[in-house]
Amino acid sequence: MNFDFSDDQKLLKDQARKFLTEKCTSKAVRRVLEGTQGHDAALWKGVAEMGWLGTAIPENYGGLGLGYLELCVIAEELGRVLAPVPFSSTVYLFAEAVLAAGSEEQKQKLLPKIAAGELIGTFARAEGPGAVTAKNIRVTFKGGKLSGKKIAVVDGMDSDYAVVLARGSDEPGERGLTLALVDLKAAGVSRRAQDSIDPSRKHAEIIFDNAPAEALGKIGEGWVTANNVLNRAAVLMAFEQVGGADICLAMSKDHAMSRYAFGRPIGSFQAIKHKLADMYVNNELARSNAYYGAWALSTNARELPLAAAAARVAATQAFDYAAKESTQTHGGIGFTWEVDCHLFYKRSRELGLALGPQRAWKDKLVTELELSNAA
Amino acid sequence: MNFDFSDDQKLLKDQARKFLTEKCTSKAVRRVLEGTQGHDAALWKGVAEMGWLGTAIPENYGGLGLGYLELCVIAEELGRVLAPVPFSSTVYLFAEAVLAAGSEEQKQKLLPKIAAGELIGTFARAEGPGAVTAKNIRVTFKGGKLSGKKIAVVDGMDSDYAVVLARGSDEPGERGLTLALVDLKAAGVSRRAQDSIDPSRKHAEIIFDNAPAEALGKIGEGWVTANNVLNRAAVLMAFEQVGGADICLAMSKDHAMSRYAFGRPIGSFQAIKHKLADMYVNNELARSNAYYGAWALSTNARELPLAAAAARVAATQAFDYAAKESTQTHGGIGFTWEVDCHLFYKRSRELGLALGPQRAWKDKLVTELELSNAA
Amino acid sequence: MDFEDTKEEAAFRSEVCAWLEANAPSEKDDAADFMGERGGAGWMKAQRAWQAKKAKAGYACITWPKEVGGYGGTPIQQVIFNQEEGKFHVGGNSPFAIGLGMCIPTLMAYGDKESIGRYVKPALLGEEIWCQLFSEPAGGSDVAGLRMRAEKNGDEWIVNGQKIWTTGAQFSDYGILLTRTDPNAAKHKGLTMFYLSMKAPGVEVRPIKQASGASGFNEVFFTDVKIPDSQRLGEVGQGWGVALTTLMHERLAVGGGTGGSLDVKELIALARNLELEDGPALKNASVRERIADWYVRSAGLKYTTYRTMTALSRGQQPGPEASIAKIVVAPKLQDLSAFAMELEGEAGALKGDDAPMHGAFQMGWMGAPGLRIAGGTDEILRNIIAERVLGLPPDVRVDKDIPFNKLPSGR
Amino acid sequence: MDFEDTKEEAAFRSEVCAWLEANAPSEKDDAADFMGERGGAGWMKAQRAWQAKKAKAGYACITWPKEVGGYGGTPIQQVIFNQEEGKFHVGGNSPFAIGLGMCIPTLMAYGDKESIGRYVKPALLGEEIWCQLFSEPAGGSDVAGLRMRAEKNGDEWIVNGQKIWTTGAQFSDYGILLTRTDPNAAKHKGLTMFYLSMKAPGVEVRPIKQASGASGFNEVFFTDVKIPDSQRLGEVGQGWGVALTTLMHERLAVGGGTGGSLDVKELIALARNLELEDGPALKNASVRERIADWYVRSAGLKYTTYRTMTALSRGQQPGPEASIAKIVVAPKLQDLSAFAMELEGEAGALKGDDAPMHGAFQMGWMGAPGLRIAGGTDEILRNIIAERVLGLPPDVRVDKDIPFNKLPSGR
Repeated sequence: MNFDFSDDQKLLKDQARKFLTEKCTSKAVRRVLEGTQGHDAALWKGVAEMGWLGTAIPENYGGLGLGYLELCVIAEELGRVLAPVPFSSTVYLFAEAVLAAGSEEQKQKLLPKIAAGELIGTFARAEGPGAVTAKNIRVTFKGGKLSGKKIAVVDGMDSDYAVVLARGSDEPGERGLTLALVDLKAAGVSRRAQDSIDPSRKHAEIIFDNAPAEALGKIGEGWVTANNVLNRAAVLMAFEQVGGADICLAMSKDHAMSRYAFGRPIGSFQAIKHKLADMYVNNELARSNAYYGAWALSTNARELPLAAAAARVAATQAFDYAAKESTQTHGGIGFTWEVDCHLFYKRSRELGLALGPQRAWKDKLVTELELSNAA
Repeated sequence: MNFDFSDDQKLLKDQARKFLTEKCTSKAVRRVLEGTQGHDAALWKGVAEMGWLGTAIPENYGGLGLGYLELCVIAEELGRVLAPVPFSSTVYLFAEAVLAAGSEEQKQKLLPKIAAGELIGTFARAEGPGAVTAKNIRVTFKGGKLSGKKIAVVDGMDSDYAVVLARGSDEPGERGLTLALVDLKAAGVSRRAQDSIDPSRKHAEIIFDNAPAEALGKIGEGWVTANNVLNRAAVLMAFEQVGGADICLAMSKDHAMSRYAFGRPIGSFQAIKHKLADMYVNNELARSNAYYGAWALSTNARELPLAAAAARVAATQAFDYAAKESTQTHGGIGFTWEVDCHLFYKRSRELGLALGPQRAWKDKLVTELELSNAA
Repeated sequence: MDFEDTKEEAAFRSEVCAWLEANAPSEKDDAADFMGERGGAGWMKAQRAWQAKKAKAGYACITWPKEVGGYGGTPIQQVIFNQEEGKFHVGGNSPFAIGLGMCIPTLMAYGDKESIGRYVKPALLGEEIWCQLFSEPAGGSDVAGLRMRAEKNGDEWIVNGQKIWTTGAQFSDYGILLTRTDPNAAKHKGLTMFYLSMKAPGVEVRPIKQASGASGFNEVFFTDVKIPDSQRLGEVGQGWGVALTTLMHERLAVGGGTGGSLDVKELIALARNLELEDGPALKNASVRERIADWYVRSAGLKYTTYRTMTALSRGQQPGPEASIAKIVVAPKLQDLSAFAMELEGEAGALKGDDAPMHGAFQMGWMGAPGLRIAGGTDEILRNIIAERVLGLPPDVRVDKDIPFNKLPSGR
Repeated sequence: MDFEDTKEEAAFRSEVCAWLEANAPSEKDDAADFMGERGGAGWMKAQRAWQAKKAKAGYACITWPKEVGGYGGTPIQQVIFNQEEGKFHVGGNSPFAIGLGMCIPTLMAYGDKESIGRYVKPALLGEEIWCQLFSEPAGGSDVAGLRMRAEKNGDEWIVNGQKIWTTGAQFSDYGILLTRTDPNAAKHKGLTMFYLSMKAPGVEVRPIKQASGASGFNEVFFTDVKIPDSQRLGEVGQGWGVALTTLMHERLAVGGGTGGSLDVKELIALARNLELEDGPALKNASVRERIADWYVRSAGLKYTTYRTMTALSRGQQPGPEASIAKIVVAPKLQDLSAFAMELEGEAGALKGDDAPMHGAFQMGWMGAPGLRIAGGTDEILRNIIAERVLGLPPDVRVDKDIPFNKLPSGR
């Protein structure tokens, strides 16, 4: 049984923690949260210099070709510090889409830039409130032109390129969908920043008006590829969520030890004790599900869809609970602006929605169980 | 604002409590639970002598004609002591069905006997696991003959008569259903006792093989009448459930005050305190919903379906939680046979299923909200 | 059992309705100002004007005796007035509530003739606003853990320290202030209550920015603030007893269904217009189940309030059931809002007009953590229900009979 | 990251498989007896025979040193053996687990040469069965609150009192017994540990009937039972320290995913065959959501165990994550069973073959309350996680440094 990260991977984790503790304080997060900048440019540069952007990109495309377990440990560290950089949009989603469906030419053109930190990319899916289903995708991709509107695109304002889920043929439902690669600085693309519940990750509405674009992968394979990419991103995002949840627990614990009421540390009261014990249990279960997802991701196992959904659901639930109850544990100061609780409260919800809500993942999970008959 | 029971009704409640405290100890409940008798005959006789069976039956049919608020206070008291008598089957369901749909002749024939305690009746709906829907009713009622099988009929072995939901015509769905009144001692009726999770309320499988029966109400109105009867029974049952939930809280409180651990009464630990506080909150919310149901029942308000569903759901949730956490509060002895916790644990689940599970009532509730657009 | 008024109640209600019809500002005139920013000039002017009108008619504090400007009425009459007033565009969220609900009653109970003569009327008329200065950074759930020092100096007291979570301090004229006058006495024994002018030298009010970005509360800093001994309420060292009078009133005030504005009705409205993976959200079994779960809690609270009003109407003390509102409402608001955001999907991460229903659920979700804490945390409220309602034994107290300055404080 | 054995583990596993193939009783012979009634003659004979075989091959207690009949192996080797043994029809739920897991290790730590020489081997060979006698009516979660009195009389002790929740007492030959030898000493200081023969005069075993009707536990009554001082384990008054050694082992034992037998897989099987109001249960959004919720908890536990085994495999101490199993499994069993009964509708109130799947969910629901309590209640387990894993401060202790007989006991 070898169900843990290797010593090398743990070493990488320690390096990442050292780097981020120094370069990504909550001050840095607040600068983006309170400012108009879409991300922390200096930190982004540093992350690129550390080579993290190319962690899972093969060497022949300018990456380090280390693999996905390495990317998972970095994701957890980024999640612990709420790193305000377009890492997940660029690496988990955009780069994964290019790797999964891109032509040799597209890979050569885009991946080295990503690895070098010269290209920010994102993935545009939703067009309105409610579920994203094959039949409610209205953005069209015809004759090399993209038209329609996408909303809540994470890091949409800062991105150079986007992969867009669009209707590429008249085929009905899923078979009509295609992924389109579009240069967001090209003519026919207009963007508007949208207020987010977590302004440390900026969102955008993007309107395409006959914007020049090219297909990413085969026409009609958009839906399948998009779901594959989402599964891969879900595992990586789960590590960010677990990282965030662990910090919420650590903050709660520190406060419970140092805050006195009725002549005792509040951590000596069962109401607080049991709350934190529940946080701990959720976090451990989420971590274990994330590990399984990491294994499936790194080995391209056929269990990936199930593992990804489980990792996503467990991590979302753990982070939601930890973030809201950490605020509760802090009492009055917990909902003030100057204490960091709200940074995690906001991020927990935002990450919980970014790749689609729990509901959709739970439905996928059960569908996988029905097929595999596992469980 | 006059949203409470009257002094007379409270007086009736006190009398009922005095009578039942004496006549219905947990010993009495255990005699039925552990024995083969379907109910406590002596208690049943006493209940009849108190006139409770005829509480809501009009005087011209041998009842007291007091009304439903009076029946509600009696129901709560019966629930507190887990009275092992076929009261709900006979009064909430059978008598209500006869009152709602019976012909003058049927009323004259049956209601006085019920009021006098000379007739036990029940209501047979389910035919198998899963939901009871119009389309899965297979028992047929044709040419005065009843054929097919009903299961989990509460008090089915002890009942003299049953109202049976059956397919009375070839009309599809709901319009094909009719209520049939059948003498369970007649030829063509065979019964078998079924093991129940709460043997203090016995269940039966009843097989009809061309058993003579008569229609109760118009052909094709069976489904509508059945649901109306269920709504009325749900309010009354909610009072039994609230009564049971209150006893669970009281038992938990007594134990938490007298049981010492670590040199303190366990009721001084927040884990126990907060558990009991949650019980209290659930019970109060359930009580208030039940009161609203009582008002709707006693005034035949058009809000009855919504009020009944809300009373049913809140009472079921409150009793479930109180019963299982009362066992937990009692610790080891809580799951021994000799301590009463399990009597309530078993009854809570049985009552929660007897009129159909929460799920079905929640669905009705939301349907009513959609119509009324209230909430 | 019914929802009708008694004959007397009906008479009072129609009297009130008639008066409101005649006197309540209509939408045309300054009613609009009630919708303005809380604390803003227009809003304050409108509030003061309306308060004065009510006071002159005797409706400002209905349960107060006539002699002090009340109506000499019953609690149920107050409820009836509130119900009818609520039908008019006169705002609510009144800046006088804390003063008239908590501070002035305390003053009337412990103040001398002069103070009562001087302060009750202007407060009643809305000319002077009061706030309550109890909570401190070191004393939140444990109010008696406060440290603000008041030292006797001749016939006045010198006060230094900080208060926090003070609602309305920014526009208050006076406040009642709980201080520690003897750090060597046991925690609850070394406290003394005063009232003071918020304009006194050395008093500085700073708004607190909340996680939501809003600022509903203040910090108030005290530097060598002088308070004449004549402004002491109750005996020296008896401040905790005085404070309990005040807090008893607060529980009632906060207990009311705060934050109940966003509920099942809004969730249904949202679900009506959303498509999920398997069709219309309102047809989704999981959505329907949640709606039902939250509906029975909201309905349960609503009818619990009716039971309380019935008790009042019958001249009885309302039962403990009154204490459960906030513990039901606050977590429900948080869960319901989060669930609504899940239904909205990616768009749920947006705020304001970019989100469905102008971001109502995002706002509710941001406000919920504060609601779960302000005026008694979920945990404290459970303690209160367990101890005061169910009569369970108190937790072990290690902070009794020890000099306050000897208590472990983690500092 | 993978799920493979190391080279050494693989070697050990094939050694074990080969041995099991050659020695494990097949379904033909007495394997059937393993399915028989627990404690029944056939079951006991089969258990003893299999235990003896394992012991002679050194597999009975793999982590024990060779000198005392162990294998001198590692924890992960024990895990591997259990995995492979589990594939054969050899029962499990072994009557020797408590003796070899808790009692004998305690004896080996505190017993004298003679006792160790006398008792270890027969226990290992399954010839003698041991039980653990700690819990009492007055000492459940608070084990140290026990009252069983042992009084010195010459070189023997006279024991009177009652033990409860004793697993296997009905077929045990010996037991380790925690007693109070000095009621005037503080609670944890007046205890002394002994071992004794369950056949000794004055020892009476009575089965406890549980709410489910089953009898898994016993009460054991002691009337003037004589125990020679030579059977004392550890010093007089040091019994609590000895007990902690034993209990440490218990936590590990019980920690394993007890009751995990009824889970999501069975719920799916049920849902496949049920029709709800809106169609097939497995298509109902609310059912699917519940399945997913419970699946991620079960899967989380499964992979947590893998992490623990990985730590063992790497020769590290397993982390605290090992302590969460029961607190997840027990409430899940209760909720999942109740939910399944809701799906079954009216038929859910039936039991045994009248209910779907032979009443599996009704059985799970009846067993869950016991599982939430036995071997540490949900509440005690949360305390343990909070204090031992997270390092939060202990609750206020009022039962320290006070003579035991002066402690409030509610009696």
